[in-house]
Amino acid sequence: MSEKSYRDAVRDALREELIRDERVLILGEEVGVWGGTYAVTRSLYDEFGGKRIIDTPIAEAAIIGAAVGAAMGGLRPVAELMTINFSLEAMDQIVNNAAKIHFMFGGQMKVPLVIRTPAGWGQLAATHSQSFEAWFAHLPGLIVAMPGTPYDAKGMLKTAIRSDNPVMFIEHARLYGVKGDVPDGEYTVPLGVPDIKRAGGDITIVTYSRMLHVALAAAEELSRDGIECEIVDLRTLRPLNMSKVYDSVVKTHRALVLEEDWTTCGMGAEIAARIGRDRFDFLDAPVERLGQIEVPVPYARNLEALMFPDEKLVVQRVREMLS
Amino acid sequence: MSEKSYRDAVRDALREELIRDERVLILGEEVGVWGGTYAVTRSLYDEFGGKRIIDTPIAEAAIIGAAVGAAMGGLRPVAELMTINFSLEAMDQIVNNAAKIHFMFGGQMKVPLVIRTPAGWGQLAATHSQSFEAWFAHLPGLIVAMPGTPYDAKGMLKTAIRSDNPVMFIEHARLYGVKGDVPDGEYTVPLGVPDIKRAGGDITIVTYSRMLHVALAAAEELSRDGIECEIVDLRTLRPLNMSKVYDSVVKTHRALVLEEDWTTCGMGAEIAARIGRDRFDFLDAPVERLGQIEVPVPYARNLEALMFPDEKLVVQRVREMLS
Amino acid sequence: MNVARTEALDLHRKMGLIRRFEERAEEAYGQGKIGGFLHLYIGEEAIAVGAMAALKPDDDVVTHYRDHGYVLARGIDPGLVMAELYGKATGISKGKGGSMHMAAVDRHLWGGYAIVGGHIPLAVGLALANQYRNLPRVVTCFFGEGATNIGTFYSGLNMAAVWKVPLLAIVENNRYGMGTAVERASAVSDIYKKAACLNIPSVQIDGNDVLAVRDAVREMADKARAGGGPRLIEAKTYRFRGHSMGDPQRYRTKDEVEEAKARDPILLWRNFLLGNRIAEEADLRKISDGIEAEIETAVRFAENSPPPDPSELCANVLVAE
Amino acid sequence: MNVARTEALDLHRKMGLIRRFEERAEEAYGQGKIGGFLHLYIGEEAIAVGAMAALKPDDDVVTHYRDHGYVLARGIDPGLVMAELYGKATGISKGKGGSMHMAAVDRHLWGGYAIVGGHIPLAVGLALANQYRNLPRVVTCFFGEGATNIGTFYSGLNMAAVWKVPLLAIVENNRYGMGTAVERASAVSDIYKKAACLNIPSVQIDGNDVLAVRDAVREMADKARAGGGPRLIEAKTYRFRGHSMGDPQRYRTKDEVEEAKARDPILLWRNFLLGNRIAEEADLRKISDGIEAEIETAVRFAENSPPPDPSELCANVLVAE
Ligand SMILES: Cc1ncc(C[n+]2csc(CCOP(=O)(O)OP(=O)(O)O)c2C)c(N)n1
Ligand SMILES: Cc1ncc(C[n+]2csc(CCOP(=O)(O)OP(=O)(O)O)c2C)c(N)n1
Ligand SMILES: [Mg+2]
Ligand SMILES: [Mg+2]
Repeated sequence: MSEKSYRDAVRDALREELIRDERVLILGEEVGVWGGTYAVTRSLYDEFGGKRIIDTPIAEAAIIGAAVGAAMGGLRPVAELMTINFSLEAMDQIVNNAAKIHFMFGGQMKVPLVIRTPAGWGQLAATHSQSFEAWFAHLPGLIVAMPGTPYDAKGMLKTAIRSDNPVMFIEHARLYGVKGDVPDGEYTVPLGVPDIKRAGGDITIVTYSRMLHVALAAAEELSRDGIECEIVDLRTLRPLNMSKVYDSVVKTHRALVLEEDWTTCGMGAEIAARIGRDRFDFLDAPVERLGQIEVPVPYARNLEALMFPDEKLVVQRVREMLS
Repeated sequence: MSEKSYRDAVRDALREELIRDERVLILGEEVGVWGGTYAVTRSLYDEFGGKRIIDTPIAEAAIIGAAVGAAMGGLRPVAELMTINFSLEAMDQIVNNAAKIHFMFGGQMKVPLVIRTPAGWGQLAATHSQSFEAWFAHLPGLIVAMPGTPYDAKGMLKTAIRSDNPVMFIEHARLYGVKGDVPDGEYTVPLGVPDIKRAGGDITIVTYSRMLHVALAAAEELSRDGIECEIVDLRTLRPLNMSKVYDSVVKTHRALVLEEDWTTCGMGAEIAARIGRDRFDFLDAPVERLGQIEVPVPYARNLEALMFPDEKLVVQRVREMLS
Repeated sequence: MNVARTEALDLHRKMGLIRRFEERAEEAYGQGKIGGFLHLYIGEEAIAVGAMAALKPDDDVVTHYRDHGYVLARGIDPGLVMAELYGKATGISKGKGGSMHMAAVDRHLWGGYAIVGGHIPLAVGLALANQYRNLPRVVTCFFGEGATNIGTFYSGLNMAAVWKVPLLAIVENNRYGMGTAVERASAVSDIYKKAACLNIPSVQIDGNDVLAVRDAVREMADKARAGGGPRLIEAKTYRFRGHSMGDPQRYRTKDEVEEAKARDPILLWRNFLLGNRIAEEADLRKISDGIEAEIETAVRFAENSPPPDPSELCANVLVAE
Repeated sequence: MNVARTEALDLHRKMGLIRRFEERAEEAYGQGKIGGFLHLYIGEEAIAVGAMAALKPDDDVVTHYRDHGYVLARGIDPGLVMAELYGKATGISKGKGGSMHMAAVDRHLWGGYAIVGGHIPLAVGLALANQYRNLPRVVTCFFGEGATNIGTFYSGLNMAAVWKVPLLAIVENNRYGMGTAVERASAVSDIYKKAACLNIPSVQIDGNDVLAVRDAVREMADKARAGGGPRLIEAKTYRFRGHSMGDPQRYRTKDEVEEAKARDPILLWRNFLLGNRIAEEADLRKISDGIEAEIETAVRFAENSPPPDPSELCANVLVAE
């Protein structure tokens, strides 16, 4: 075990897979010479050269399309979208090609593709602060991973690269510096399996990615008052495995979903709807959701600070739910 | 009052607004000389000429971007996307420009734009049978209309064209031939106001667009057995006005949401989550959802027929919910 | 004459097969046995047939939705193609794809794609894979002139040119994208000229002359294969039928269509064969008869095949692992 | 010499103002008073200043995110711009937009846009509106050479060319898109040549020569205004700073940057003014002093302005109606 940043954990996964499998290559804007705008791919270009680490023009539709084609053609591309915002440029390629080609031709081809991209914000204003995981989770044919810790990030990315399916692998710009324990040797973490990140009997908090850390901090604070939160980290948003959520709700009878995306038709809606249907009789209170305020993200720091649920808000909401 | 098809009702709205306001223009692929691939704009090119009815190259990003720019510049464009599937090509323009420009520059500009586009299917296979209303409903800054009847289509489209906001106006290829009563004179239907399409006390069915008709047919059948469904037609998906849904649930204690999109993170999830939270104590049973099977749409007729909820399935589900 | 008799007759047979196949498909569509969109290639057969004659069997092919011709030109059993149109389990894409989505990966046919221009980056990626794996395969990508106005035409081919991948783009300029004439949609209507701003060598050819197509494709494919980077061919042609079924065709006159038919590629080739004494009427009749029989068999196969099993609906969404 | 003394000095003042404004912004960024991205225009000032000198006050302008220069060159109070960077209520976009989103619609500045190439179709639409309304206004759209590889550059300008709308595209070729040199991303590195496949007349100019920019923009804008359809100018320049704050600049050498600085547009113009006796050192010093004072006022204004009221968060999402 060593302590590693999320950034380094992702890079290690990439590096190990590049070494392990000749068919793995990385392509995207500034992934090579620059070393990745968030420094995730730093040094890989020097180590593996321009054949394996490919800088592309600014043309996301072409990047993802070419990555899908390369995957069909026998490679295992890891395409980077500089931020998840730019996935909008490549939406047709993601939705209609990456996610459907296996099905549409009756299983003749597969698309072993990973699209890595960070969500995030930080005074980047309306077009550069988005978080579209709910959109991707809506789509059959895609796997959507959104790990919250360095351990999960590395282990899940390795699984994603080895998968024969297209994986939307969503990182988070504000997690890259976050540290955590990562095993020194080879390991993988399966896709499609949530993880209990904290056990507790009073309320279930369902969350993922950066919001996991907000939840953990809130739980710590609430624990001082004797309120014990159970935190279920979804890790994979599609396919969505609800069993741990259900087990937890059966125990706590209360659930709060914490997400960073806009809430309408979001992950929280889906989880609340599923709990409401499948564990209807176990709920002592309505399932609550906390997410981004439903406006475009403003630039001004003070306004932006109001956009996303923070520890304080979570603590307050949990207290309300328990009172 | 006269009986009109949905197609004719939409065309009448366009025609009347073209006459009423010089700033209104239509642009899109095949809207002019061809008369619209679904014949919605038929004859408008002959009547209004190429300045008002503009055929475009196949370039959806440029179409929607140009329409946003034209709206900023003082016109009231109605841009047609030939089908909602092609909105994927223009997603950046819709999400980042149409929906955000008013906010992002502090209210300096407005974008009085209507994007008309049909959802629908009919052996068109995976890339041409989609229905992305849940995605659009997710976005602050957009109004999302999805009328189910000729009356609503005409009245809401006129309101949309007169609105200073960007409106995603989603029609349905399989509704164009459906007929209904439409007033002969001028009228409008407000955006953001659901409508009770059938009153009943046993169960609430929340739906919109083509599924409204499936719901109505199922309700008719159930009524023969004495089961009375109340059908709430959302009509506008964003902003989502829940008051009629809530009133109905308070009366019936049971709700089923019927949608044509994939269900995960869909409208049904949102509605179920809201009912579950805001009318928790009134529910006698879990809120149920019926929507598209979560796979890409196949071509083969027999498989496609399994994809979408039909009258029979709705009847069956309602019976289960009441037993 | 740079064509051997067997090849000359085979070119004739393939063009005729595509023509008759589609005429039968049109019929079946009218009878409600085929659904959805059906984009006929009638009038443009020389392009697919000429191109496939030039390409090697393991050269990769990616196409747009007007795709029956490519598959038949590569020699795929017409029964599989017809069964796909019928939405049968025995179809080339198991009945899941339909008219617009014909693939046969074992024959290096990577599929027809229905989003205009959306398949061009896929072709670039396939070519990248070939380059990466040092395979001497060219990827040929077919699309219409209307597709040259969408972003991915440009961004995809730019990428191909920067990376110098072995790609051959074949633009079928049939003068219309649905109902929009090329001059009404494209600032440059000689499509081959568009390649200049991508630094891609290009030529314009008569797409109704099967030999001209074969020769241009061979030359350009060889250059791309040799590491010269992508190439583009504009093949000028004309679509005799509507864009798809149910096209009111208000955008062109009957006269225009009739005039174009004077240059029917099958007619031109027939005249060439007869004029150069490569074949006699009787030879051609024999070929026609063979085609009729083959199509009959294909239709029967499609008719008699079962629809996909309902379990197929949820198969192939993700690769099981 | 085709420049009057007052104009010559004004060009000098404006370039200097942008330079000093951005140096101060950089400082404030270092102090944490400005957040997010901050893309400096340092080294490229002659383009914005030359262009704005040529355009009429009611000509429309749409720009990319590296946009402080355009706004200042049009004569917007630097206080409003600095307040925007500070995220203050008094900012040009009420603090909601920040560095990348500067608009002043009353001055026909339709905004800076942060999605590469995404604003090009907007400019086409604005130009369509002007054409539709018979307004004699040109829309000028600024973007970098890196943006010429994305689809909307091509599909947007094709549309503009087909419709012959009054649009002037100005490509600032500063040799890099972030860290990617133009030759590594673009099959054609003389960007003006890309206009040929759009049938758009174009020129390549020295973007560090403010007079060359002014003259080219005037000529091209007039032609577009007169109904000749869109025009494109490639202005060659160089970015002296990193792409945004925190750019490790591994993609170029210090020598390269220093060499480029020999052609600093402000230096060139200064030499021109002195060499041609249009101004003396003392005149220029007076201008510099004026700039310092103006920037000081701007910074003070920004510092002393209040942040947006929390109620602003939910304002302007939809137009109330
Ligand atoms: C992105 C996208 N926009 C619109 C369509 C609808 N559409 C299908 S084919 C077509 C015309 C294409 O014309 P062209 O590329 O010339 O090919 P042709 O049909 O003439 O062979 C259009 C507009 C589509 N399939 N995809
Ligand atoms: C669609 C999209 N992709 C990627 C980015 C990230 N990005 C911001 S600026 C930039 C480089 C643009 O280069 P260029 O057009 O040459 O303009 P310059 O910055 O040199 O002025 C990139 C890749 C973006 N903003 N939008
Ligand atoms: Mg065509
Ligand atoms: Mg640049």
